Amino acid sequence: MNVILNVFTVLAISAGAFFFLAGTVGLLRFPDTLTRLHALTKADNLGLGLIILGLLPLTSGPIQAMKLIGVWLLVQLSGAIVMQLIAQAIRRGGLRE
Amino acid sequence: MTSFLVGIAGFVLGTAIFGLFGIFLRPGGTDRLMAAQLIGTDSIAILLLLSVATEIPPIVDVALMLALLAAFAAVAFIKSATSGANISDAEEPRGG
Amino acid sequence: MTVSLAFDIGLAGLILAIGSWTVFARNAQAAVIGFVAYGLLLAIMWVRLSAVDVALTEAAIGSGMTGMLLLGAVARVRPADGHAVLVNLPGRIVTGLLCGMISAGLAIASLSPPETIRTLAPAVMENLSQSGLGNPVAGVLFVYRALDTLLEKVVVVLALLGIWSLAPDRAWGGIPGLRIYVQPSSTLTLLAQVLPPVGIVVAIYMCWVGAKLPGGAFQGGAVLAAMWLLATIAGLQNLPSIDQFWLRFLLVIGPALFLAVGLAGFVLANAFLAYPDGYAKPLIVVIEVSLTLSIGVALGMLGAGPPERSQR
Amino acid sequence: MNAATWFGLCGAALVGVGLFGFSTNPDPLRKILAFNLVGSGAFLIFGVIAKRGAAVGLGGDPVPQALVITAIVVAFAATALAIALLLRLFEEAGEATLDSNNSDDIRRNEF
Repeated sequence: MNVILNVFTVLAISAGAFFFLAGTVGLLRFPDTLTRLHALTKADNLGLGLIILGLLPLTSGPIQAMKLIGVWLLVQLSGAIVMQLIAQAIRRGGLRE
Repeated sequence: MTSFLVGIAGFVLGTAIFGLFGIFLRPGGTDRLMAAQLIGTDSIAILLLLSVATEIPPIVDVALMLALLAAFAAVAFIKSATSGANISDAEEPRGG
Repeated sequence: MTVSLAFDIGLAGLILAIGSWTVFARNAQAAVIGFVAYGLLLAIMWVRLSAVDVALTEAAIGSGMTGMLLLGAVARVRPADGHAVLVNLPGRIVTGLLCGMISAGLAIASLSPPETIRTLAPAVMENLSQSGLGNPVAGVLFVYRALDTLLEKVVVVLALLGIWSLAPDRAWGGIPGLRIYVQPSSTLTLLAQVLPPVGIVVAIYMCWVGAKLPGGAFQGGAVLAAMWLLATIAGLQNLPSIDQFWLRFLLVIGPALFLAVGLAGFVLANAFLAYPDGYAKPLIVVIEVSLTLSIGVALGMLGAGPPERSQR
Repeated sequence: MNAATWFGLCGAALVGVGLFGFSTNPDPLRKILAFNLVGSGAFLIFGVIAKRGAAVGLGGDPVPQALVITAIVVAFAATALAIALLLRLFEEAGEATLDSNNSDDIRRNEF
């Protein structure tokens, strides 16, 4: 059981790290701001989500695990809204330098 | 397992470095803000990994704090960058 | 072990690079965004230094609140880009050399630790049980160095008085003009409606948990202030004018209560800022709760700036 | 060299970089940033000293840690006051610089 959980953790966290890498590569390589924003959102939501999923079996107790999920939900919510705000600002003519 | 978790934290830090230097060399406030946002998410991931790796649960609280305050700073930035230099007395906040 | 050492070295390098960026960047806005990222990473470094309380403070105040203030100032002032390197090249070289010498001195000091390392940790742990607290940092803040903590609260209120006194005469007693004005935006309104309830819960949690785990009045207060300002930026509520009685009452209730308990210590425990036996913990909790409110209001008003509009 | 020493070196370098920025950049906003950099570098060195004092099951000496918390709050109060002064200066003078010469003089000097 322990081995299975460990394998699960390693897989999920590695996948999460991969999404962080993908998000960064997208941020650097994509041609315009909106597509870069899209790449960044992946890192925010999926990467962090997978890492937290992988960490869940290792936490010290259910309260700690719920806190981790709470952090993820908070990042999801604020990340999504902030991205939306950035996109709106770009559509209205871009952020000033 | 501890080395693995710290190693992944280092990997995430590496992607942050990679992203930052690519972004900061580019002109454009939007890209820079996105880079800061990326650093925010990366920092949260790193803190959570470190919390489990070092078995210090209160570190999760630091991640929670970052999640709250990073969103706040991002909103402040977007608003300061979009409301323009022509902030005049005529422009009142809504409901004010 | 080596993995974590490599992590720490990478972290130190990144922090130094971003720190240098905030100084050498040509564009002021870029420098400020760099500073926000710098604060986030500094919080990780404090965690690596086993100082979770400091990491919480840095995350809340060093990154979030300072970042918001600086971004507001950049939007308002807009200095011309990179125009002025007013110190000529020889001057810069000499300055660089002198600063390098200061750095080298500090580096040597941190490379050569003293032979007998002094620490007050055992003394703190020995006396912590008397206070009934479980968090040694809170113990130091409220018992051992209570005078520092009290004075720091006074400094925050004094800084606020200084900012208020910058108001033009016609606006005195008026409403602080938060620098960031917005058009109504449903997305931002949603964030400002959803985030503050979460933030208030986190603030209460921080204040409550501070007695036995990292956290406390500062961190809780900073979250409260940030949520207050967020709701204001989104236009959901207006800031009060600075002559409101309740505002001033909340500002001073924390330091005043702290001072009153401290003075009562003369009578009840034979020393200033001493707590009577057995009552230390309840007194500290009452002080912390009132301080959280005061700090929240004070930091929020610090972030909002001097009054700009007079009351109608 | 352990991790704390590396952080100490980082703090020492930050103090130097911050001081350089503080004394060479005439833009007051950048001076405020640099001032914060010097402060955080000094706090870091303090944190390293606290880390060295780890004993009796604590990760670090809590006394310097508590002092750093106080210092961060005071530094924030100072920064807020400095920014308010800067904005007021900008309102009154229409520009925000601490340079008493104008840029033409400087060019002549450099020549």
